[in-house]
Amino acid sequence: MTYSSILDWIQFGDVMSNPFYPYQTYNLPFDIGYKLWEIIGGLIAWLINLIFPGNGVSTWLISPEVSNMFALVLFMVIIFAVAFVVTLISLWMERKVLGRIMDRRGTMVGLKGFMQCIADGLKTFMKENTIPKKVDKMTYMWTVSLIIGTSVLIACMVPLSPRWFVVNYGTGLLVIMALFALAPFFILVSGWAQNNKYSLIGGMRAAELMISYEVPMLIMIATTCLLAGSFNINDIVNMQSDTVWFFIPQIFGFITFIFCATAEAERVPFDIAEAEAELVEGWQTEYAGMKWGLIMLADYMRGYVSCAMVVIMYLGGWLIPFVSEGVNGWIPEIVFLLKVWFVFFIMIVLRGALARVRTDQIVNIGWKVFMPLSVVNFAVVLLLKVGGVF
Amino acid sequence: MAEKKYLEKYPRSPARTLWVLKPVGKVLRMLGKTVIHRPVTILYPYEKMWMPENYRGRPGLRFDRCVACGMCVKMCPTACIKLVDTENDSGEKVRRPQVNIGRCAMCGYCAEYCPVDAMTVTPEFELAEYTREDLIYGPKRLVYEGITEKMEIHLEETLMSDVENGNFERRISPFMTDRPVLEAAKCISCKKCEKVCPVKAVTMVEHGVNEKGRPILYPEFNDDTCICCMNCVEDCPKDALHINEVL
Amino acid sequence: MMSKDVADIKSEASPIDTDKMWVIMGPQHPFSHGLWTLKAQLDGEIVTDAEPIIGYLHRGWEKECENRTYPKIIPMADRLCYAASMTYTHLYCMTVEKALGIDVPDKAKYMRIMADEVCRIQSHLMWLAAVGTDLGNLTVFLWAMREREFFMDINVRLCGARMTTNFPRIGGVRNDVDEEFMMYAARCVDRFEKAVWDIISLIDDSSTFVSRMRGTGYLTREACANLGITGPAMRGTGVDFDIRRDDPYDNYDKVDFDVPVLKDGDSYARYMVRIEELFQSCKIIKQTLQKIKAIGKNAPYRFKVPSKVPAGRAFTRLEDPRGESAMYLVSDGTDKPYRLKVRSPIFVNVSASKPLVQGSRIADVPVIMAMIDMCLGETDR
Amino acid sequence: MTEETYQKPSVREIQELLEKKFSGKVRVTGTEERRVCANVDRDCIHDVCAYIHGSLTFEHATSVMGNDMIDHMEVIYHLSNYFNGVIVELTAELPADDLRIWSVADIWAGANWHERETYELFGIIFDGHPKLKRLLTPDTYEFYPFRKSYKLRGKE
Repeated sequence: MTYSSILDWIQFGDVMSNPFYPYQTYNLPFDIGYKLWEIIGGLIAWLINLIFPGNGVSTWLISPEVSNMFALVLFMVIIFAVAFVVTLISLWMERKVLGRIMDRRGTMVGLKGFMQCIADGLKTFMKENTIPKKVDKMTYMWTVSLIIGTSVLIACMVPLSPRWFVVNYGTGLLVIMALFALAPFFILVSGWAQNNKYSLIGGMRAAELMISYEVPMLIMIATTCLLAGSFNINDIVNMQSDTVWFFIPQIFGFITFIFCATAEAERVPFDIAEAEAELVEGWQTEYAGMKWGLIMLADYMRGYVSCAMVVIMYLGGWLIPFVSEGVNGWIPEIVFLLKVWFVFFIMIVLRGALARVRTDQIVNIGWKVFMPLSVVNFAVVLLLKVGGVF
Repeated sequence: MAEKKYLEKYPRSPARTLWVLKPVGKVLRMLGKTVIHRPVTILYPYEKMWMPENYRGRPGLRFDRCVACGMCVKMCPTACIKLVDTENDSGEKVRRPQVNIGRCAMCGYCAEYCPVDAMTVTPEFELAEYTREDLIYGPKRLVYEGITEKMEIHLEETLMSDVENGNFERRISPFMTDRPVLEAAKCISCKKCEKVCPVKAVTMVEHGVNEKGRPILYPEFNDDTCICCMNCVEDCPKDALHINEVL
Repeated sequence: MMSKDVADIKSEASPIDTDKMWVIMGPQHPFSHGLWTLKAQLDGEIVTDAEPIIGYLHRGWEKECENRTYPKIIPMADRLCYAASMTYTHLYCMTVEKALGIDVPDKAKYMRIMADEVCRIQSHLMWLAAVGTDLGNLTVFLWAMREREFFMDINVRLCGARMTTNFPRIGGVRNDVDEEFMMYAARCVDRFEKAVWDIISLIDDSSTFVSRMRGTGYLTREACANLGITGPAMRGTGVDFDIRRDDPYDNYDKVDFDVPVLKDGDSYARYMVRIEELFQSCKIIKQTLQKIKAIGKNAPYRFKVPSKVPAGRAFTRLEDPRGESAMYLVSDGTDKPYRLKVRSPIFVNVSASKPLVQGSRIADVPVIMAMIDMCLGETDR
Repeated sequence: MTEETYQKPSVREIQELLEKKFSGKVRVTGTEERRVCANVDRDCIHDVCAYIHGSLTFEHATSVMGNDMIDHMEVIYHLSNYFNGVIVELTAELPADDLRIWSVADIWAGANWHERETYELFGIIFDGHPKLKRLLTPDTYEFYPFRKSYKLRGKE
């Protein structure tokens, strides 16, 4: 093959024909990453070839193996960037909507206040990285890394559409749930490591919170999976496309799951782990500056994932109602995100309207209200399934 | 019997587990209201709240009206006012009040107790400065353009004796009625009262000579020009003067 | 009902042998509205012992007064409590008037109690806002602050300052009111009586708010009276006493109002008493506005008083928004007080925080202490 | 012997009962509408307070305050009745060289902090007080700031 012009270097090939393509089906972000690399790598290869004609590096750069490797890197960046921007928009929406609810204006800096999120992020990053003297330094650092890490991981792992996913697991919902449930353990350890009584109580409360909502939540996930016949997210959504959206057969489950998701994201009615009235910032008390900023970001990422789970399990994922499947193919990602933001809006309104519950009340609610409701929900679905409706 | 507007309506039913719909409805209604109309807050540095004319911001001074009687200095609860030497428009040396805004409590006493209404309140409330020295407002800086009538605070009091006489609509200020009186036995003719009087209401009148042949001078007060600033009373070395309070 | 709950908590806590932990809440803590500390001994989540620590704001107010002439103390009395400045100024002026043995004009009395009630509403709204934040809801905070702003406007139009009003004077009040002000005040009060239902239904119709407040901070009537708790916190436990009604000062015996008393003795009862007091205050303001109008424009509102107070003693008390506040003046015949003692309600109420919070959960401590309505300016003096 | 309990004693009743029960030790100096002022010997202050609390139903101690009269000190009690709004003002005089008096904190728990405050500001020692420590001022203070002998050091 001869490379005479720049266009020869930029091949713009089909991603599926790459022999090292990691997925079975078409993946949009990978395709974007692949094409981006073909432009960037092609340009680099062309430049090197101009200076040292006929070298091996240029051809190596655009070979399918290397293209695939760099495409994977770009793919990660794209996935993270989208999750990050979605989180920032959620944050902005919370500030604006909450402000309007409270009869004030919310943030006002640039782009209707959106730039305030970025300004705040930059501010926390520019602060001094302080570590209190008497904390257990190693535990203090690695727990916060893991809390942020797991949160970012699940935020990136949420598929936005059949073509926008990281890994198409057979057990997708379970994996997300498992990673989700990891963070409270790290919060517990982090609360202990900070050598602060507020953090300690906050960490204990995070564990208490988890035992109260996790069981009903898992029952409801099992119910949905039973209804769909699969743990795979794609299958669940396809099942909703074939029949009805699952919030119709399991209306109890839907309402309960919204509350459980709120608890999962540690948002206001259930944010007992960082109850600022009695425990200053709960388990985050000793974290300052960049660490705190990242924890905040991770919190909102968890909120985003909770909403995404509600959307996947009950609101038909990326489906548009009353529209044939041909139209569905256009913008499933946008549809999915709009639904996510709608669920997040419900959470914001709950935050505006409700007060924080007490620790014994959350256990009471979890085991005496959510648990029976989820079991009733399970029974209804079981009857429907046995009766052959689904 | 008075009705109880709230207690008769609430609480109605004690057990309302997970009853969250009504507050959510309220919140959503407010959301709709503030999306359509504007929220009630104002964007402070760009928009400002309406303030009435008599708003008690920093004190203002009418330079020409002030007679440097020092009443504001005496009445200031935080002792932030003092009289300093300055020059008026025609270049004469005069004394005028200077206010340390950093200590000022905005109580408005200086305006209220000013006998000649030279001190006023002003609606100016943005007083932050970069240094403490900048917070000290000299007499020239204290002058506020556009002093209206409502910014003056008049000390309008009613005499209790007037109420008994049925003359309760008369308003007087203590600066009109209270006048210094002399206990002639204590006076040593030092003329200090004449010196400190800001309105030249004190004249020393000769009442014969003493045994050494020096003239005996007793102060006499011009009741029309006296403003009851009490400078003569306070500076009298023998406490020969006191204020006669009309009640 | 609550006492049973407390007993349950204690019995379930006792068999497990756990280390107790002292948590120091304050002085820089979101729950302490002002600078004070609550040392709480925790057994798990349950408070077993508590000790309040105050004094961070002690300015020697009473000593300072001994070096000032009588009129100069009025602006200082404003600073005792920023949320309801008018009541302390009023109290101080009443005390000096009693020592002087003079009676202020009728119009001034009505104007003072109107200003008092405006301050009461203002202070209660501030408290309502604080309850919202203590329960983790900012909406209540901002809505209550919005309502408070209208009463701030009344203050501004009345005397030219929003918070430290410096309005009552020895012998009357600072300035007269005009027609425009009275119309504005009446409109504000009418508007407020409708608007406050938004906040009430946000709290009272919400199970999260009600269940947080119901059954916490329980006290019996006898314990409450013995601990010296006064004000709405006392009337929520069943003590039927209000100085405005039972020991009337100024013209409170000539206006018609009702004293809400509830026998439940928990935080929710205290909350309800305060909310009802908002409406009663509105009623008093409306009546006083009519009375001021009836008295006429040219009536005297300020008497000229002598600058020296005859030697003697005077004791007066009034119903603060937070409780019973009293002043005791010892005068020695000069123009400066010999001794001026302030009895602040919060000073005593906060000393009762141990019996209040004992046995409840740490999450309830902000709610219980919010019902006391802390104000540190008058506590430390 | 159980004594008769008056829930709503009138000013006149209070005056008579106090002077009858503690004759010579309690001297009623003046009465007004809903106010009774009395001087009490400091030795019997606890008995008088217990009687006022128990038999006359004065459930509430409004304030306990000290007053420095230079040659002697005073402790002034204001006790309040919740049923008819009567206030009893008791004044106990202490000689300047022996500033001790019995605490009433066991009768009214609300008087606890008032007595602590009086102790730290005037140096009056309340015997039998559960915790007589400094409350408002720092523990390191070695003087009693509200005494007249302590001058303010103001500076312009």
